Amino acid sequence: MTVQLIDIAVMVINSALIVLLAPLIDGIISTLVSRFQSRRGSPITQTYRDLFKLLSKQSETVPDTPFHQLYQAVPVILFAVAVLVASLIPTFIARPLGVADIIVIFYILAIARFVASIGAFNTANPYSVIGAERENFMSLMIEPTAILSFSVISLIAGSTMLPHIIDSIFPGGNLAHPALYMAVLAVVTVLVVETCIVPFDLAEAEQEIYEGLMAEYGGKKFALMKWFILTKRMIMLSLVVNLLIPFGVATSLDLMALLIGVSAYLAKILAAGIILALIAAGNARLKIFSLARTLQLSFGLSILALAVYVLTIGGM
Amino acid sequence: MVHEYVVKESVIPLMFFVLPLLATLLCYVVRGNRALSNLITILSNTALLILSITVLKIVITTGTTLTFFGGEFLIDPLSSWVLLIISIIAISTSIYNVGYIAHEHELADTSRRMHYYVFFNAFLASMFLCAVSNNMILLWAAVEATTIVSAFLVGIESKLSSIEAGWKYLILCGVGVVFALFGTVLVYSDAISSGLSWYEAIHWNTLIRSADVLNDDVLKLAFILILAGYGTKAGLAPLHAWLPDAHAEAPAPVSTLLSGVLLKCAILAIIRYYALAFHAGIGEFSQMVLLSLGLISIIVSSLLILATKDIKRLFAYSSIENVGVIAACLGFGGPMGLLAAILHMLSHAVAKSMAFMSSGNIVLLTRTRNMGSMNGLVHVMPTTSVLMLTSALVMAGTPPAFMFTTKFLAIKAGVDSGNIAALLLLVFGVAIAGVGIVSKISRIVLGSPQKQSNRIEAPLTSLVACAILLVITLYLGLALPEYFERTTQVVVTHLLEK
Amino acid sequence: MEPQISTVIMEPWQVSAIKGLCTVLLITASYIAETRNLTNALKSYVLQVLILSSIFLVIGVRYEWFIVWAISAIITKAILVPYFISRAIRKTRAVEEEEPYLSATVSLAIIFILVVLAAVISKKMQGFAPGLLKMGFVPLSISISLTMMGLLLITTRRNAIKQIFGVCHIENGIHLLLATSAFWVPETVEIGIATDAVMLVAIMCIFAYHLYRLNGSLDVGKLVLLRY
Amino acid sequence: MAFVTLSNPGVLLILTGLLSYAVAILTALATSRNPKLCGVTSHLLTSFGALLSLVGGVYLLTTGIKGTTPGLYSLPVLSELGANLSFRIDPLSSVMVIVISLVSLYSSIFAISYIDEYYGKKNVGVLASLYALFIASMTLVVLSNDAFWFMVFWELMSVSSYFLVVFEHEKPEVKNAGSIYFTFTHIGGLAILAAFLLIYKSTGSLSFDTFSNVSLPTNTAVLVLLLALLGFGSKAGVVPFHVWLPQAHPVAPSHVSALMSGVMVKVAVYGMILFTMDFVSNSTIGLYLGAVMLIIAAITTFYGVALAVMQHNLKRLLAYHTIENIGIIFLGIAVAMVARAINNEGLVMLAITASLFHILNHAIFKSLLFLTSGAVLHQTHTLDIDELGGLAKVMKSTTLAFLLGSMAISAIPPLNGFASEWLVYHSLLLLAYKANSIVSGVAILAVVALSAAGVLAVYCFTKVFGTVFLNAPRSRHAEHAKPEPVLMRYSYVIPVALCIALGVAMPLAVKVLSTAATMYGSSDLFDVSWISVEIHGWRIPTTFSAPIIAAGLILAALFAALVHGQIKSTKVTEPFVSGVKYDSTMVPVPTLYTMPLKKVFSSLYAPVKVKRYSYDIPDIVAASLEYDDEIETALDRPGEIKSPIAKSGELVERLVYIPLYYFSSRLVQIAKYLQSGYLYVYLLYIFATLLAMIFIAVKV
Repeated sequence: MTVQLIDIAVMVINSALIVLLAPLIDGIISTLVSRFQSRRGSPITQTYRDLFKLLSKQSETVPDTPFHQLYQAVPVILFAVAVLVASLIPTFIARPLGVADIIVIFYILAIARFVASIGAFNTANPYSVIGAERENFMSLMIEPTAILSFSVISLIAGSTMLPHIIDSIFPGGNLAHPALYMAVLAVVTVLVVETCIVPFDLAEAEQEIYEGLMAEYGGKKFALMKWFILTKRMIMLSLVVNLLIPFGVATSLDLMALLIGVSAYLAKILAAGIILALIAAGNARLKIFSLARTLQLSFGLSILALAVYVLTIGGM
Repeated sequence: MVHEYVVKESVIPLMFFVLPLLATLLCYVVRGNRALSNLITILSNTALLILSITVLKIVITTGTTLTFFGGEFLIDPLSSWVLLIISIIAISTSIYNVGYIAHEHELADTSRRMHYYVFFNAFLASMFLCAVSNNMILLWAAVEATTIVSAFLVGIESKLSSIEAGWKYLILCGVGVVFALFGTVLVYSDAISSGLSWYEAIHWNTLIRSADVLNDDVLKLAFILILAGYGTKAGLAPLHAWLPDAHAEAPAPVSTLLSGVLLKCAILAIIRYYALAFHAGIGEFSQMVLLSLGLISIIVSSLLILATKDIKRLFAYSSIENVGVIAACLGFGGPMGLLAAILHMLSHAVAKSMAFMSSGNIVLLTRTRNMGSMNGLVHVMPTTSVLMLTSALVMAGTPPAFMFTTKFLAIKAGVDSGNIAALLLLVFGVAIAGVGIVSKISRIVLGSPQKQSNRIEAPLTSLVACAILLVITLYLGLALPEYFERTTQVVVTHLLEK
Repeated sequence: MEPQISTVIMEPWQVSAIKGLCTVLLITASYIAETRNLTNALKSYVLQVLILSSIFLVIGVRYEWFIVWAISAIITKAILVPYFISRAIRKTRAVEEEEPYLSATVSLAIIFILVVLAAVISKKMQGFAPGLLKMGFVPLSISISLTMMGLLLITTRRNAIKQIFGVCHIENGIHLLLATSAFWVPETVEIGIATDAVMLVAIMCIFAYHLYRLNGSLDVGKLVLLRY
Repeated sequence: MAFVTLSNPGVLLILTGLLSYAVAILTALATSRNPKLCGVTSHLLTSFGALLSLVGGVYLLTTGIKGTTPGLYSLPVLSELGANLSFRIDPLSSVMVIVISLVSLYSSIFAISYIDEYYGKKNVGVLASLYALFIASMTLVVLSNDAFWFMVFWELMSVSSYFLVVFEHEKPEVKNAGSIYFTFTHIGGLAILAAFLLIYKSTGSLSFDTFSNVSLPTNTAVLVLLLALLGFGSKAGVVPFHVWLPQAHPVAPSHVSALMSGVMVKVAVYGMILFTMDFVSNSTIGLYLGAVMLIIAAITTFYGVALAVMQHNLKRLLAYHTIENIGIIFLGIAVAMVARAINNEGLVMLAITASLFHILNHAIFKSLLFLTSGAVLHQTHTLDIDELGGLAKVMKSTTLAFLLGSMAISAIPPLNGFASEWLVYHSLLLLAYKANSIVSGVAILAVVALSAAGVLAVYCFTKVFGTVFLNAPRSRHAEHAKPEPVLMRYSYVIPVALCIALGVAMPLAVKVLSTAATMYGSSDLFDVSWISVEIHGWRIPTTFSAPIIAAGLILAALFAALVHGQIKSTKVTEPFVSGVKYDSTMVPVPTLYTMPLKKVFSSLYAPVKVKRYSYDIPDIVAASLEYDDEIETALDRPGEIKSPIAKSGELVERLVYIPLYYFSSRLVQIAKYLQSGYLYVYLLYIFATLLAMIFIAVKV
């Protein structure tokens, strides 16, 4: 069915919800991490304050780059991509339909990766080029596994549209298929790595490569790029949450279902935040090739899911 | 159905033999004066060209076969086709002679030049004799005569390598053709013992009419002996060893005649006996033998093309390959196979002569045949090397040239015969040979020359001769005249329907 | 040439004479093959040609055009060919022949085998292609063996002149074959064959001379300049 | 087959287009004395001809005419075999005509200013005439309606492109690339000829009218398809036969390599579509051959891009990317073959539409990339990435064009690269969904290969764009580069506009192209509204609306700019390198960027050798910085590997071509012994043949 007005509205609400909630969740996670490491930590709203402080900066120092317009454009494009992808992710309601499917979402994220990498080269700063290299190499590890497991899920679910996937793998639904559970597990591990939480934030490692891709950006630009990373983390979280626990997602437009949907979504995100904080507190940042080894595990899992699906086609 | 051919007694067949002999005598009388001998040769060859075209018209349109001296000499559609091929190449070689002999330092002294022109015309005379002879043993004698005369021409440059080439050529072809005689005598005596009069047994046109009366086993043995004999002359694979030496060591115009035309006379003899075998009912066996010999020569020669470093040997091996293609077409059998073989004879004659002429130009200017020492010739001699590269491409069978059409028909004949393995071998061998020729020639033509020498060019007449042949092959390729198609149809029907 | 019936009428004495002369022919041929001295070989070659023409004369008694064959054989092969070969021998100052690939005894043994093989072939020809045996069994087998000996000479001898003799053997074999098996052959063919034989030997003598001039010796075995 | 008269406006336009190509050839040869005049006039005529045939092609496609024109010319011997020169007008061939003339339109404009570097040195007349002949022969190949004339124009195309590749034959590697190129095209050409004639055997006529779905016996059908794969695959650059492509395309003049990479390979794909979809309709083998094609195409896709990342020469890198995109197109064809075998006509049409759309898109952005790299070569006279850097300062429009081209080729959403790749994704996924057999597993693996290729493409083109245009200039060439001539800038306009238009207006493009694909399948599987493309194969249909995504992106960007607000004052400093003074040794080197890939895919590249990098850095931290880079592929030292063929020591070359080369030189060695020079050996050959023949005669 082609796109209706309701989809556009849902897209706007979705993106507003995710973009605004992202700093809050980050604040919660950082306070929790400091609490686990028995430190007082900053208040939950600390991230909001940082962002607004940075955004109010009027002057900035700029490296002399051969392509000035690109230097100005990179943070804007990154933030735009964050807003666009946020609008396509189903949060409290199984919408928007008729706009894009899972492949489109992955390739829109590729815009961000492309633009950030050439931005790194633009500044000719070796540290940001290393950040870009890690970003691309990590996505080389992540993307095939994600696409493979999402294809297996969509083969079982019968559609590649995210809202339909989330509807149809509702536990009540009749699609209890062994391959489905393996594929969901694989995709969840990969998306957690994609959230760039501490053990996996190789591309923006502060200590080693001065925030990697964001090394040369200050003030307003740094705030926008930081906000992009937080929103991306929020997007991944909401994907993980909706795939793992597909309850409560509203399917119809009546008020009651919407209220349940929103509250369920917030509860689920909070729980996921707590789990992430646990992961972040307990682990140090992985080296690039040790990260590759962990991702190979999830790739093996998704290949297994494919094998199981192919073998049981006859049976289904 | 039997074609009732009107047999007309006329003196034309003899003229084909006498005119070149006359030219030989005149050249002898003129004692090597370059201008006069060139004039004589060109005049005699133009006359022969006109004669062969008129004969072709007569034989094809009115369907008559001309005989002379009681059936000894005869011109039927097949021989008129070969006569046309010989005269086209003869006229262009004699034009090529004008410039080439003037610059060839080997033939500088007048006595050697006199020998050259005398034997050149004698060589043409013997080839014309092959084409017009109806008497089987006379055909053998004519082929033997071509060997003797062309051996002298091969060995005319008194270098040890050309003497060696001449000697091997004489011995191998002399020995080879003996088997052919045994085969001919076998056929003759078998015909007589099965009731034909000696007149009918010795002359081809009468022999083929009552071919089914011959004993099959005898004809099989005879066909093998003939194939061993004339196959050596034609350069089919295991018997080809003399061909690269002789064609590479001979002066360029002679190797043009050797490769372009002499092989066609030997193939003419093979086709005569192929038709005989077809009518006698052992067509199946003869096609199988011809196909296997053809395929062996394609594979062996394409490998040797990759091996050689000498430019003229490269084109000698390519002649072996094309004779292999013709034999394979005959081997594929059927009217389409024969049509492909006959057309390929003409296209190979024209293309190979152009290739040998342009390689002769290059050898004339660079004084060496070793391709390793040549590089970037396009800067040193632009027109010659462009002609060389175009002739290499024509040999490889690129479209506008007639070679592409005949290669297309050859592969179609292979497909019609249904023998897929042979077809793939043919296609693969032809591909490798084409690739070998073009990459080796492009390696010497392109690139940057070692020493910056000023522009030198081959003599004008040599370039004109190459250009004529290029125009002929492009004309045939693009606009094959309606007349040619009728000719080949008549030749095929004449051979296959008695 | 009036049409002839296929059978050939021969008096008994003619048949025995032809048989005797053919065997003598064979003996002279094997002598030529084995002797090292070139001039002796030339002399015995002339003798061989005379014997051959005498065979033609014998046949000529009944069929007179064979006398023409005999005369043309004598002119071409007894006079012209020896003239060319002796001129070649004189110019190249060749007396002794180099050591051939095969020793004398081995080549004699092979000659014997070839003669037996020729006899077997012509025996098979009786049933197979009777037309060849108009003049009986011996002439055909002798002509085949002569040709085979010629081939043996060419293949196994290193000296150029000896190879020329090999070619002459083949020419004689062909001449005999044509005379006895292909009986009613028109004159044009006879003239063609004879002139071919003479011109072939003439050209080969010229080449032998040039070979000697450039190579220093008549040894064909060393001629391996032209490779792939 | 319906009858299309010559007075049909579309056919008339194409004929006049071909006529102006011919006039261009003649003027080029005539005026070759005065290079400037000759360059301008002949290229203008060529682009005018291209414009005419483009309009003709569009007219024919939109009116959807299907038929053949009367025979214009025929050779006597071949006419009764059905080989008269008549045009085959149908949506597929008109799409191909559009692709050919579109690319030649703007690359001829580019050529006018590009060839001024040849004025003194080379004969411009020959270059311009060969160029026009090359385009004309490609158009005629696509239009020809019988096997003979198809082969004639096919060989003409190969020969003219051969001469264009070896145009700058002074350089030694050009000659070697030329001879390898000729080897592959010649053997490929003959393979196609044999395949055509094998089909002719069961139809009795050479004309394509009788060739539609011929039922061949299974083993001939397999042989025909294998020969077609060998012939068209070697011309298109499918993996086992791709080795010549990275060598031949870079050495050709840039406007020619734009045409070769953009268009010539598509003509080969057109041939492949004809054979698999039109000529041979044999479902039993369709399934298995389709699966094999799927595997080959997936390998080609991944292999092409995995090697492209490691290249140091700009045009060689683009050539490897052509191999990748050809793999994607062949994925579409393979899906169509398998779909026809399980007779799902809708999927056949979707797959063919995906391939056609990617053919069009790839032609546009690949030629744009080659033209821009040609501009870089024209200004800096070097293509080595390590030498270039910081060109954005100087060559503004080339930088923007190259940026857009590389975004399109890396399938970045709003642009056309992503649109066609999305369709290919969905034909693969639907094949997996519908074909419930092992084939669906293979299809999903192909999806994985495609996504990995997508990521590697982003990886590779960020490296190329970053090091060539953005990084600090690393060599004298890069510093003193001058801005590119004006005409080159105008030639970028059409491809850039099309990349954006086809990407955003994807539904419209898919609707037009699907009319071409309806020749091979019914269109019940997807319907196209103005706003989105909807695919019905799934349980619940999937939709993708490119316009909304593009609009969303623009709106979000405006919102982000709003959030960013104004900057009052900016201060320009050097890049921050942890407090140390920034100097030229710290400029990022491309090998640094792709180092982890060397570790992961080391088997793909040549064998390794340890190479020690050492930098002396200020003594604050340590005396010197040294590390062993144990991965140092032959790509970094091309001369190292003695392999005669591809000289890059890549996996396929080490596995296939080096053994093949040694086997063939062994064969040649044996052949040399045959010609040993001993007279008695030759005599023994004759006797042996005689005895052998007698033996055969006795036995048979």
